[in-house]
Amino acid sequence: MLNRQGRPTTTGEATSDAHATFTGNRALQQEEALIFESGRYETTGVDFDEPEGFTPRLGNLERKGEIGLPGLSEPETMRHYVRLSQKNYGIDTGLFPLGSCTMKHNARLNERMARLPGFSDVHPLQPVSTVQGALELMDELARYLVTLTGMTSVALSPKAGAHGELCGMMAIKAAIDAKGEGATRKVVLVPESAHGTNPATAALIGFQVKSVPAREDGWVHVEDVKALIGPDVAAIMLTNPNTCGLFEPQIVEIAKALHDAGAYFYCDGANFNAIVGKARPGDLGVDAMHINLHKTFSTPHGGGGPGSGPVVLSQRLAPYAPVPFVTPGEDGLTLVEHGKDAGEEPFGRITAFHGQMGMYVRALSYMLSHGSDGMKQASEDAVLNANYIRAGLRDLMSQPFGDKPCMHEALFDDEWLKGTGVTTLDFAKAMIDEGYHPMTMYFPLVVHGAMLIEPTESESKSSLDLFIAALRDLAITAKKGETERFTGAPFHAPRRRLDETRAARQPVLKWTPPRPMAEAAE
Amino acid sequence: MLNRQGRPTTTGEATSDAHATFTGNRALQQEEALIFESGRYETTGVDFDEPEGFTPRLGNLERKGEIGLPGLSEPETMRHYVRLSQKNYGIDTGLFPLGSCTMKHNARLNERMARLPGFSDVHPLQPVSTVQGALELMDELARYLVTLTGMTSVALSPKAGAHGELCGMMAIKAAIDAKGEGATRKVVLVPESAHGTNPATAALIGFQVKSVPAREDGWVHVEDVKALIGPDVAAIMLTNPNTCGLFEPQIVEIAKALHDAGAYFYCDGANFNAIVGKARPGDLGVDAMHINLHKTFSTPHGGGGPGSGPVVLSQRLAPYAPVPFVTPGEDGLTLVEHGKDAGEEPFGRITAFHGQMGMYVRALSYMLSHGSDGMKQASEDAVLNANYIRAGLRDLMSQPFGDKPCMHEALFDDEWLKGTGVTTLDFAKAMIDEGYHPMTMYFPLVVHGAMLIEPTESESKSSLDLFIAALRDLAITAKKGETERFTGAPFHAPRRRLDETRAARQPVLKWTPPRPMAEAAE
Amino acid sequence: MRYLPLSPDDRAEMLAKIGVGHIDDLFADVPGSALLTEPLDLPRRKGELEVERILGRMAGRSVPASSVPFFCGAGAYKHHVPATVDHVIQRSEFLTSYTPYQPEIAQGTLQYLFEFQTQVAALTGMDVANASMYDGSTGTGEAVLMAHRVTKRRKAVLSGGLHPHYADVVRTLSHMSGDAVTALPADPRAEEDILAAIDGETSCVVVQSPDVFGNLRDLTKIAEKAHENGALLIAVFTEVMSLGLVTPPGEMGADIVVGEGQSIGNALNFGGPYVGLFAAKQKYVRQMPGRLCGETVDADGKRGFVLTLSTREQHIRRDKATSNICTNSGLCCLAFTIHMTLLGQTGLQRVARINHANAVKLSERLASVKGVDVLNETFFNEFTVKLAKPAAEVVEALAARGVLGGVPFSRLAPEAGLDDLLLVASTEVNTDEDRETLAQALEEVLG
Amino acid sequence: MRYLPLSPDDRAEMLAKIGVGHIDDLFADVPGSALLTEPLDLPRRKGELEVERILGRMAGRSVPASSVPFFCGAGAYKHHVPATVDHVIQRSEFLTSYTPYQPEIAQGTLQYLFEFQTQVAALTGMDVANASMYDGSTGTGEAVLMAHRVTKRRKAVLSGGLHPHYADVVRTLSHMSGDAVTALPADPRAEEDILAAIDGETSCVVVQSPDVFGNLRDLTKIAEKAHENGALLIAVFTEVMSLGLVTPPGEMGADIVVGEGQSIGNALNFGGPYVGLFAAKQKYVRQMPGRLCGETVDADGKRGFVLTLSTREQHIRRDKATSNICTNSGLCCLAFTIHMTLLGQTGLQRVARINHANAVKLSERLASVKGVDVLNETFFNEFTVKLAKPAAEVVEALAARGVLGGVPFSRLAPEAGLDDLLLVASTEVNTDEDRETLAQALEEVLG
Ligand SMILES: Cc1ncc(COP(=O)(O)O)c(C=O)c1O
Ligand SMILES: Cc1ncc(COP(=O)(O)O)c(C=O)c1O
Repeated sequence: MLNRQGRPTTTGEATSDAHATFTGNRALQQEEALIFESGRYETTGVDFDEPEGFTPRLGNLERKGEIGLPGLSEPETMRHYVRLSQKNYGIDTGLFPLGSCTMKHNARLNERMARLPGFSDVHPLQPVSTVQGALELMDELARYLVTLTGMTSVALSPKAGAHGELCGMMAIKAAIDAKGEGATRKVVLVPESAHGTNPATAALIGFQVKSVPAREDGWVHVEDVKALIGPDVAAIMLTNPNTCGLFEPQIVEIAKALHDAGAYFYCDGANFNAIVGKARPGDLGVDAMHINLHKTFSTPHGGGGPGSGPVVLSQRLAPYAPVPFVTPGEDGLTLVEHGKDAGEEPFGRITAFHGQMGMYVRALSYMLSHGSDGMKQASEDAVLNANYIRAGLRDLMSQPFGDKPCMHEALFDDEWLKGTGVTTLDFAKAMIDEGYHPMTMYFPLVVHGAMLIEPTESESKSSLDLFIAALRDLAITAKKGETERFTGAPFHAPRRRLDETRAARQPVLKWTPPRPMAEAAE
Repeated sequence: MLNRQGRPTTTGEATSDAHATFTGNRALQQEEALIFESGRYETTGVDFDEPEGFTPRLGNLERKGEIGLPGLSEPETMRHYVRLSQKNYGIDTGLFPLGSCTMKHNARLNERMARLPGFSDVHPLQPVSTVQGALELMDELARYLVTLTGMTSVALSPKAGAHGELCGMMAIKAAIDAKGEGATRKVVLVPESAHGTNPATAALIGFQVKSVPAREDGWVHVEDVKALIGPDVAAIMLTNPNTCGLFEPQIVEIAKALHDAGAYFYCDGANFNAIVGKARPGDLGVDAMHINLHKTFSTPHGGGGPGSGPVVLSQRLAPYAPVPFVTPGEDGLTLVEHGKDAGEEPFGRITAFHGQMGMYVRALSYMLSHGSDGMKQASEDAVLNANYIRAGLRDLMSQPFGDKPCMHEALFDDEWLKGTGVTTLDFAKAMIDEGYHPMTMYFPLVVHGAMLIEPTESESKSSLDLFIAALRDLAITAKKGETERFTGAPFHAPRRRLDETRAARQPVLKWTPPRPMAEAAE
Repeated sequence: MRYLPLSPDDRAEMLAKIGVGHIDDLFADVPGSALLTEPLDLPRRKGELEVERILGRMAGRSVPASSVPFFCGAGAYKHHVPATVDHVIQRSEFLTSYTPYQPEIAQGTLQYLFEFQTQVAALTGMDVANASMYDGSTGTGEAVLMAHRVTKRRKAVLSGGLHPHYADVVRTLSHMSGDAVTALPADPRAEEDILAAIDGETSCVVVQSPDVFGNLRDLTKIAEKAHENGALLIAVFTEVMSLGLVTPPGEMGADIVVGEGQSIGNALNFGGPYVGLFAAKQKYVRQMPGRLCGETVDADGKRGFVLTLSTREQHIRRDKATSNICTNSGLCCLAFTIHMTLLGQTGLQRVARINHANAVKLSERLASVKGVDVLNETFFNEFTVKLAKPAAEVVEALAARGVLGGVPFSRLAPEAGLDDLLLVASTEVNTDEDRETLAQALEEVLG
Repeated sequence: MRYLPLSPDDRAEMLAKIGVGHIDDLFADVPGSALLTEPLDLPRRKGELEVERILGRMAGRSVPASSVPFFCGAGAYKHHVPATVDHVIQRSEFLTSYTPYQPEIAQGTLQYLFEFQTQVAALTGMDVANASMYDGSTGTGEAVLMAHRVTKRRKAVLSGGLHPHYADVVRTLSHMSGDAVTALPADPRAEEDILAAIDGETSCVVVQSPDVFGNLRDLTKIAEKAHENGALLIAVFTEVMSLGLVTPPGEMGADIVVGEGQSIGNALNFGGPYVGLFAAKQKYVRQMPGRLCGETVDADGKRGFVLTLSTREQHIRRDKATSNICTNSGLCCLAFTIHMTLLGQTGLQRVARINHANAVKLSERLASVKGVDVLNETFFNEFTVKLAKPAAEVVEALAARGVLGGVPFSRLAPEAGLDDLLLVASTEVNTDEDRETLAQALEEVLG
């Protein structure tokens, strides 16, 4: 795709390229202009006939003038997006060990199932008699989630993990309000190592966040929690397995301490993939936990979404679940969409319609495929793979909490890089050249230069073996002080390191014509 | 994908790489082992339960021992093939000006239509009452083809262009046999510039091939044909527009000369894309012509196939069309599958079942989308685009037949490269680095160092502008005698130039274990 | 199991390498009593064929929109999406990628987000747009919170034309965060005096156009009044296709524009996933929720794109963040931007005109049915009819006749006392025959 | 028009650059009378939505195999193909690429062809395999021509168990090229004495196993007799899945093995496109038709793949080529090789056993139906039953009952006088319920 001048738009010169080309392309690696540079206002890639014979009913609100949206013909559109795709890394193209994100295999069966017209081509407000299949799917998904977690019920509608957190914390707030303690219980405890969404969520609905300090063993200690508990505490938001990749051994005691004090236990379930079929949050004292269907149950991350974050609830919180939900009705299943029909005390509504149906189908397709046995095996393999990487690197790289088994992700810090002139960021960028997506960097915040590696169960042993060998080679090179491989990296990616400071200093957030569009278009 | 040793399999060292990596990968460009190196006999990526409770009926013919087919899990399989795909160039990724191949846009609408269960999930031998939709599609396609070509009928079943040639030549042979001239009419005239399938086809069914000499204007002259015509001549196989990208101006006279002598005119219709809606072969005296649905009507080339090569027939040849064909029956449409039902004199059968249904659907979807007006416009644009390239390069590159308009492809020779040390092959490989698929090289054979450039109507003007600019830059560099950019090219592709001689001298046509598989698998 | 590459031998070897004897040694921190020893009580693994059968059978129990004359809208619309869109979004490099945190190998995602932001800004007539919210309703909730931050006030005024689900989302959020909401009553004829509800404590006025009843609303005066009072105007839409034909909120003074983008590129999906569009005036950019993609250069000076201004976001700002959103609607943005690129303004305007024309024709035909009263003066592709019988019953009766005839307003707001109102939408997928079928079925049902 | 990027302005500009005034100036060589001035009498352009409607309506007039109990085979089989296969073959880089004539940017295609060739060789038990033919039937025709070249004789002997379409293809080709064919009569019980038909002039014996009636044939003796007489044994199969369970022809002395690969990776498609598998002994490789992919190294010494031995082919050898084939079944090979990689031998054998088990169960159930006589001693997933009524009528009656019950042999060979024979296939897609439905429907129809 080109701009109207017939040249790809780049603002600089390729300097690192021994065999520079005229087009800027490098064989299969193509430069690609923006659609605003290559498209035209008159062009359209869809064919419809102009409608005729009607009297507009727009009043005086008809849009005038150019909208500013160029179009491309279909062949140009296809090429544009295919080329863009080729600048991306995905699970399908290589190991994607992004800790906390569970980048597991996205089966195409699930994509196909989600596109069955009975799921994809139904409107959320069709009469319920005409969407029984869709409701059955939601009901079945709910049954699976409740069984796998050992909880009482589930609110399906949250749109992603953070939205699930919001939903769960709202349920907790509703329960507290119902007990008349709304005015006093204002504090939510959040460990320092928590994901940013936890404090952000609590703050969003007016809670005050108090940190539970990090300990050098990577665990939350019940005595630290107890020290913070008081009549002002509404809940704790605790991730388990935690963001350091460890299972919280005192989780049951922590839950008990909270419950004894009239507070609730919100569990961030982003790391559920480590324990599906191995342990049930319901047995651990959890009151609410979101499940990222886009992590544990393999719905694709899609470059940032969409996700789905159902929240399972304990008996204590179940009555406050928001609308809508599915229940058996007189003729098959029905939907409760309003508080007054609920018979319970739903705290309200958190989204239009019924949540992420497309993701529900994919997740259920995953669950049916794996079955109870396969899901257990998947969790075991995820944990095994992470520990195998840990074992393969532990002599070269430093573990912040000592040499102990992890769950589904292995955490290293940058202690071992001290004095080498190589940072965690440099190391990550050098991994790109080797054909790997970097691990999660600098998270959790409590670990210096954190490198959080989550291979998932989808990787084969031979894939891990090469990954370990490549990381060992990099580590040895770094320790030798040969920094060039790191500080200049990546050398082979579609772009070299990008200037983030410049982007933030004078934000350019959309394309604007360099000079009046009319001129530019010759 | 790796082999069992956890290393990608390469037999050499990357020497041209300034920032060589441990894995051999270069960021998004990944090395990929063969499945025989990465897979295992015990692994399978499909789940089925073992069947039980049956008594085999295999007699003494049960297969024993290893078959030698490793399997991969589904995530490994996906990654393997996605990575392989990333080593390929396609229309969707860039300009693909392969002359004679008509690499036009492949609309995804057509893919979707071909997958409608009523077309893709029907068996060729279901009762005709249960496949009326499939027959209707074939009938409608036939109607379009007959209308577009102005011929009498069409045999749909040929599986590709060459198979269409075979079908058409068989019809001619059958017609000759029917006239009792089978023993005498043994010669088929084929211009030197013809595609290899033409002489190969004629020879396959026992015709003797006589060459019509090439003329310096790129045209076949009626007097040359007349000079060769005799009672031994069965037919001519003439490509029009011809393989030099020119319309044969004397085609009507040539046809007449043949008909007058009792011979037939087979037209190779590979280049039909230049004239759809502009001229009808039926008006030019053609007796049989195959149509490559995978060229003119955009069914995807798919890395070499499948194609579809329906043959349109004149009144003279129509009675000899092979089975099967669709005709109106008592209850809707029916299929004539055997000579005895035909009422005509079908020459036989050239394939099992009814031909390339999947391609028929795509082609009809293309035709419906374009309509009569759009198909005409497409041909005009194809011709316009080719001439635009010709005009953009004619001052730098030499045209073998002088500076005259071409049809849908522009032909250059290597006269202009003389003395530069750069060959057509080198030039083509340098185009790869610039992000282009090379044009067709060294075809037609009658043109020295031929470069046959067919952009198709799917390219935008701005795409052509950059292409022309890039080729001009290359041409100027070549003329300056700066050969390195050419003789070493490609530098940026997944592989540098491959040793074809070595491949042919000691052919390695399948993978064999380096040592007994059992050992290798640790 | 087809998705799990490890063999039993692999597992044994790997455990040995790790230095433990049994897989459960790695689960040693799980309290003993909680460690499950048996698989849970759910069915065991199934092959593809079986899964296809089970889910195929389930899907077969719903009536797809394409299979019947279809007129449901109310915030989710049936449009035709070109085949290219669904093909491209399934490409591995898009589908299986993550949020573009490593920009060097995510330029594909980043560039389309940049294009998406530009398209949304142009459509809405606003300065800047973000890289999406979950959907229109949650985006509206976020917009209200943003207005609170900007104005440092905490009282929102909601128009009675706002989609009741959207209003519920705002109400729930406000209730939880202790903020005030003044929601005007449902307003089918666009008669409300919203100006009167704006005062010096108002943080924002939230007005939808086309409103939930289909009426087009001129926002100019509301913007003026809001601005006079130091409040923001939040303009909401649930049908983005309307922006092809209707004056954009940015030209009427809106400070924040938020809406549902599903109509472009995305299927009905029984309500999700959809894509929330969110745009604002430049001066408020640092108070916006969600991700922003910005232009920059790489070490070689080549143009590239990165996520930027992330100091607004939860992963940096934690409890001070502008929102808790993390995962958004990535792939739905991609679908949106591909479809929009195919359309271009020429295609968008044409399809929008077809929508409008079809709705006008339908309104005229329905007006001739006894017992049907069309309420709207103005509309885009959806309008409200008053029926002689309760709309919910009528819709059921139509469904029994194989027509999905619209959405009863009572389905959205049972307490509004407007049981006789039916929202009817008509898009480019409807034919004359569809409209006639609906009209005749209504004649039967109401007759 | 959505597929055509040029605008009217572009066209005018380009004509000017070329130096002509009108597009028809470029068509000056077309004889004036033949140049069309008006568009042909066909409908004008249509949008996607319209095309979907037209073709959707057409498709709706056929009965898909998956929608009913389904037992048709006779050379085309309904199997379950994993979703991964159809996804991957649609990737742009595979779908929209050409024959890999530029190997540096076609290693994806070349590597899968190399893997495909290796898989086919292993399956058939042969030394080498090519990169595909159009289908099994045309491949069989090519195999006969190849045998003629190798033996320098021109008389083929065809078994009466050969699929009649395949026999027709060979007969047509031989008739045209003036070669002789001895075709034995249809042989439902595998009783023919094919050895007697082989003599010193025979170029090849063509035997199918499982034959068209489903019988498994031991080829060992035929190979011996053929070789004694200087002839080749061509072994044919129409159900490649059988090779998971049945002794491969390579182990029984076949010189050329050719067959239909549709069952692995490819849909029924009403008969095409399919994929012809073609394998031979090493010593005949230079007489093989079709493309061959071979291993080599690049200028940096890295392993790579190229098309090789092309001096056999038409584009080099012209009228001396081993075949006229050019375009083959590329993408169907890809589907084949992906599906085969997913299966691996473990999966292949298991699915083959399920096929066999289902067919055995079906044969036993049908044997209990009055008026049904199972003819086969041995079979894989298909067998022949003799019915008390003409099979064509029975099949129609079954179809009317919503069962696609098999293929009447008379459909393939009306002149064979075997109107009471029905070929019945059962694969992994059939359930116990399907089989019971067929049996009961047959009871009704025959009762
Ligand atoms: C530990 C943790 N909690 C919460 C979230 C938020 O989930 P989502 O992105 O689905 O909103 C994430 C996602 O990255 C996470 O890793
Ligand atoms: C001029 C010409 N004739 C015939 C053919 C053969 O067509 P196919 O490859 O479909 O067999 C081709 C294909 O390349 C061609 O270019």
